[in-house]
Parts: sequence; C-alpha cells; structure tokens
Amino acid sequence: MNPYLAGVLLGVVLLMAMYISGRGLGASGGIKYCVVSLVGTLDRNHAENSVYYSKYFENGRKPLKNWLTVEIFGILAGGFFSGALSKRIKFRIEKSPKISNRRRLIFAFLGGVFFVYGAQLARGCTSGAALSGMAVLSVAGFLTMIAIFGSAYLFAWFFRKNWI
Amino acid sequence: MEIRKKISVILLILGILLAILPLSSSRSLFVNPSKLLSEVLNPNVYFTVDQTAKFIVNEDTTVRIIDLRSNEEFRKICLPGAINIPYNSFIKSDPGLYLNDKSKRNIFYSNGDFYSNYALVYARGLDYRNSYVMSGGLNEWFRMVMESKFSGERISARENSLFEIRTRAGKLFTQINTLPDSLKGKFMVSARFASRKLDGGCE
Amino acid sequence: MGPLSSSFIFPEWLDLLFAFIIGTGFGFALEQAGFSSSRKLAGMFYGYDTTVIKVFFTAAIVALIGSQLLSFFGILNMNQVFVNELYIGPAIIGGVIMGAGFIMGGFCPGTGLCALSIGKIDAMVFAAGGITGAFLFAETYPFIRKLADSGYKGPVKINESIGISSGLFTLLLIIAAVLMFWIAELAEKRFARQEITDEIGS
Amino acid sequence: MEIFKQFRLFFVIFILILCAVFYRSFSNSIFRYDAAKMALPSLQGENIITEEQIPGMMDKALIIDIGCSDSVLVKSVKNINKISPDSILDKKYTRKLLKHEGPIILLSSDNSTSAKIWMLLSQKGIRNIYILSYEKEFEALKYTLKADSLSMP
Repeated sequence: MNPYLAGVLLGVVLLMAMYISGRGLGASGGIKYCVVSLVGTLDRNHAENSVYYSKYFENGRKPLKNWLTVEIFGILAGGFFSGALSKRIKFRIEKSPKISNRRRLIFAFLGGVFFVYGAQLARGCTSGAALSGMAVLSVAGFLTMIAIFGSAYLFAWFFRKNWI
Repeated sequence: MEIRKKISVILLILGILLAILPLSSSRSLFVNPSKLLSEVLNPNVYFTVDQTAKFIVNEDTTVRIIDLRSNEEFRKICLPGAINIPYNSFIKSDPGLYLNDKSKRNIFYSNGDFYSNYALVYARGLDYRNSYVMSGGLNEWFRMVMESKFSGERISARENSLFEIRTRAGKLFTQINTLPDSLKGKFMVSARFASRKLDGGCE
Repeated sequence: MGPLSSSFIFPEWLDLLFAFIIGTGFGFALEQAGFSSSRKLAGMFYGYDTTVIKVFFTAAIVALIGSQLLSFFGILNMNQVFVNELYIGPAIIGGVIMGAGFIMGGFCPGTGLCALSIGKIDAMVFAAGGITGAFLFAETYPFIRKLADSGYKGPVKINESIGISSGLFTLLLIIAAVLMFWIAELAEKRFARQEITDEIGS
Repeated sequence: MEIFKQFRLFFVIFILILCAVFYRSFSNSIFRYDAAKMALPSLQGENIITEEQIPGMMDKALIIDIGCSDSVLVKSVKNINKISPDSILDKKYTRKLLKHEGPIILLSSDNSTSAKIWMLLSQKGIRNIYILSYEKEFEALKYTLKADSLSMP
C-alpha cells in the first residue's frame, strides 16, 4: 500500500483508539505485561515481594486481562490477516546477503533487548510514546521521537554492514 | 498528480482551517438548550438543607458534597465531609475530571445561591445529570440547622426526627469547624478530592 | 461525548474486545505500510527507503486533525484523553537506548510483532529479546528507580508550553511534515539501492 | 480545472466540514464554543449589580422580570418585560436579547433562578447580562459559628 495511505489508515486507527478508550496505541506495554504475568506464574513469591512486579498484582489484578496485553494479540491477528491478504506469509529470515543468519539473529535479539528496555524507561515505545504522544501534542511524545530517531541516525554508521 | 503532493495539499488546507478555528483547551455545553432549561428549572435539582443534613449524619456514600467557595473560606468553615473545588477552578479546568463518577450524586453549595446554580447549569450542560444544589447554601444551613429552635407546645414524631437530625448535624458541623487548625488541615487533606487519573500510556 | 470509556462504564469483556479490535486495526495498518520488513524500516536511516517517516507523520497528523475537529464539534473531550507524562531524563535516555535497539534489530516492538505474525524468524528472535529486555528492566528496576522517576513535569502539552493554540501548532507541524516528505523523496532518489528495494518488494 | 477534478472527493468533504464549522460557530440554537470564556463574568461577581447602579444604566437597559419581583424599583420603572423563565428560550425572546445592544438586567426574587438563567443565556453567546441582587454583599456568609451552638436542646 502506498505509505501515505497507510499513514492515513494508521491515523484513523489511532483516532478510533482515542475516541473509544481515551488512550493511544501501544506495543511495548503489552510485552511488559506478558513478562509480568509469566514471572507471576513461575515465581509468585518473587513477584509479590519485588517493588516492580508487586504493583501489577495489587488487589488481585490479572496482568493478562489488560487493555495493552489484549491489544498486542490484536496486532498479531491484524498483521497476520494483512499478510495473508497480500500473500506475504512465509517463514524466513530477512537480512542483507552480506551477513550470516547467525549475525542477523544475534543483532535482532540485542535490538529487542535494548528497545524494550529503553521503552520501559521512557514509558512507551515508538507507538506508545512517540506516535500516540505526538497525536495529543505531549512534549514527552516529541522528545522521545527526536531521541529515538536522532540516536538511530547516530548509531547507523556503526551498523551499516548489517543493512547495506 | 503524485500522491505526495496531493496529501500535502490536503493536509495543508486542513491545517489552515485548524489554525483559524478557536481551539482553546476548553469546550462548550452540548446538551440541547431547551432541554437543559426545563431540566434545571425542575425543582428536583434541589436538596434542602435538611435533606443534606440527613446525608451528612448518615454518612451517605452515594452523595458527594462539593464546596464551590474559595479555599480560604473552606478552611475557615465547611460542611462535614465536603470536597473543595473553588468555582474558579471548576470553570477553568474540566469539570468532567471531578464529576464523572456517575454512581454518586454531586451536591453543590456555596454561601448563597449564585455559584452553586451557575455550577449546576454548567455541569448539567456538560451532561453530568448527577448534579444537584443544596438550596440556600451555607446561609440557609446556618438559619435552618444551627439557629433553629423548637417553639411550640407539642412536638410531633416527624418534627422530632427532623430536629434530631438537625441537632446531630449541627454538632458534627461545630465539632469539625472548631478543631484546632493543625488537626483541621489534616482532616481536610484526607477529604480532599483527587481528580480521576486517566488510563493510558504503556504503564 | 467521547471518549466512550468515560461516558459509559464498559464491562471488562467489552473493554478488552475494543482493545483487540483496535489492536487488529493497528497491526493491519502497520503490515499494510510494509513495516513487517526490517530492511524497509532500516532504510529510513540509510536513505534508500523513507516509508517510516511518511507513515509516522501522516498518521500522527491525521489523528491530530481528527481529534481537534471532533473536539471542536463537541464529539470528543480532549481533556479526557490520556496525555503522556513527561519525565525529561528517562524520555531522552530511554529514547537513545531505543534508537540503538532500532538500528540493531531493525524493528520497534509494534512492527516486530507484526513481522512475527507473518513468519519472520528474525522478528521472533527480536520479540524474545524484547521479553528479555522487559525482564531485565524489572529486575534492575530497584537500581534505576531514581533515574526512571527523575525530571517529572506532568502531562505537558507542547503548544501550551510554547504558548500558541493547538490548531496553529498543528499547522506548523504539517508544514514541517510536508517539507520532510519532500526531502525524504529526494533522499530516496539520491541514496537509492535498487537491489534492496527489489528484494523488499518481492 | 484539472486540479479540481483530482481533489473532487476531498473538496466535497471539506465543504461539509466547513458548513459544520459555520453552524457550530454561529448557530443560535446550540451553545457557543468555549464555555469557560462565556462564564468568566460570573467568577468574581462582575455580573451582579445592586439597585443603586440601576439608574445609571437605565436608558439603554433592557429589563426582564423572570419571577415575581416586588422591589420598589420595579414599580417605578415602566418598560419591564415580563417573561416566565420556562419560555426564555423561545425564539422571539432570544432574538430580541441577541439584537439588544446595551445591558440586559435580570430581575427575580429568587437568586437561584436568575443565576441559572444568566448562565444559560451567557452560554448562548448573549453578553452584557446582569443580575439585580437585593443583597448588599454578593455570596457572603452572613453567619458566624457560635461555640455555644453545641448546647442545643
């Protein structure tokens, strides 16, 4: 789809989220809730004593029954549906031909670690903080957006071999 | 024409429209005016001071008594359990932040009848139907509850219960308002109403 | 008047159903934009593909215009819409860490999940990394708690801190975006990598 | 012309939006935009006047009696419009109020009614409305707390 049209579509979805629930979109929050829930099932004791996890279990709250968690299952469904529609579903590793599969996967893993760690610190990722934040004109949204793109441009030179 | 130019033109036109529109952070009343008029003129938007006194004595949790006077006045004298939202900030901030708990009836009062009735129209115009007024305000409260004396030969059962409530409410009122300032401050902090936190973000 | 969640109290299942529907729309839009490809996303930083900035800004501006028009007509109460709270330090530091993660992994969490759903193995590894990242954050939280709560300024709006109306700010943002779109398309020609573009397209 | 053809759909939508904007901004049958601004005079009581101020405003003022006023002034002033509060939003009255230049004075023996009508009319975009108050001080607490009120029967 043309990027501008896809942008309009994404904007309409964001607007719908604002109208229905008074909140923006988000992805990293859902990942966090999955982790919290996982830790809660594996080691309940640890979860209840930790300063971080305990607030998600207050008053018998269930981290899986949460707007953000359900939303990421929606993302998976929507992505799959769109991929099926455009015939893009296929198991594969996408990478530059100049690097090995192993290198690509190691960097993908590291990227995931960094991205979600940073997102927890900034209270939102590109969708939760930058996109939704910009759509309500919050300073936090603009600041996070500038920081993400600025730093990615800054580091781009070091990782150029991975991509071009 | 290529799509980039097209979308640029469309966005710019809409942007100019937005820049011209008077988009301040506030809003307007949106209930139909005639409907609002008949709604606020209906006497059932009033609670008498006796009804309010009963709510206070019974510690009724389905009502929330909102004091619209300034913070200084509130600190000096207030109804037991009242929440202070000065009329200024009621109008200037979004009343929805205070009123959107629909399970409770909000009863406005001020010293007289002006602020409370302005607030009533304003709140009901924003479709907060759970808004009411304590008719007569604090002046009426003093007149009815604090200074009423029974004068007559015999007392009927109804009058008796009415006077009992008045006496108990009056006692509570005096107790709270004669507390030393330090204690009173503590009490008010605990009664202060926190505006609702909005859901959102990735927290 | 919207948001619906503040006018009506939704039962939990309905609230979650809406979450799922919105999420589906979100995933669909991201995938249709082509964000399930890491090389397309990374193209933003090497100039050969600037889809990211086009989609990102168009989406933010459409939502901005829409929400302000709705609020003008009394359909949406913007005071009831969540505004992200500003923590200056964490926003910048977190943003820098995210930028590094972006260029290493080639995804952000939303697009990563999208790519995962159509079977990209690198995206699955990215998601595993993300889970690890969230776990690491939770475990290191006691040590960085001070940093994470520093510089709190509340939910500040950018137009209010500059002192102009939100409509005017939107217009300025649109002008900036239009210029960026133009530069982006010039860059795409200047840094074109035909072989990569062909491969992504397939 | 070529350009207009390309933007046909957009122009149709845009004109619809524009019509809605005009309706929202200028229609008399709905409340005006920016409720807080319209309510500003009520914050400090600038909209409350006392009887002494009336003679100075007399020549241009439109005096409206919205409920059994029995002030001396009411008997002495001739051109009083008696309107019952329920019908104040009737078209003929609102048109008159909107057209009137100069102050509009609301009379009522019940402060709550005048306060309500004031807020309603102001939100409809009618400026310069005043409420005549018979009390010397506006929104003042007339009583003080007596410590001995604890000893009620």
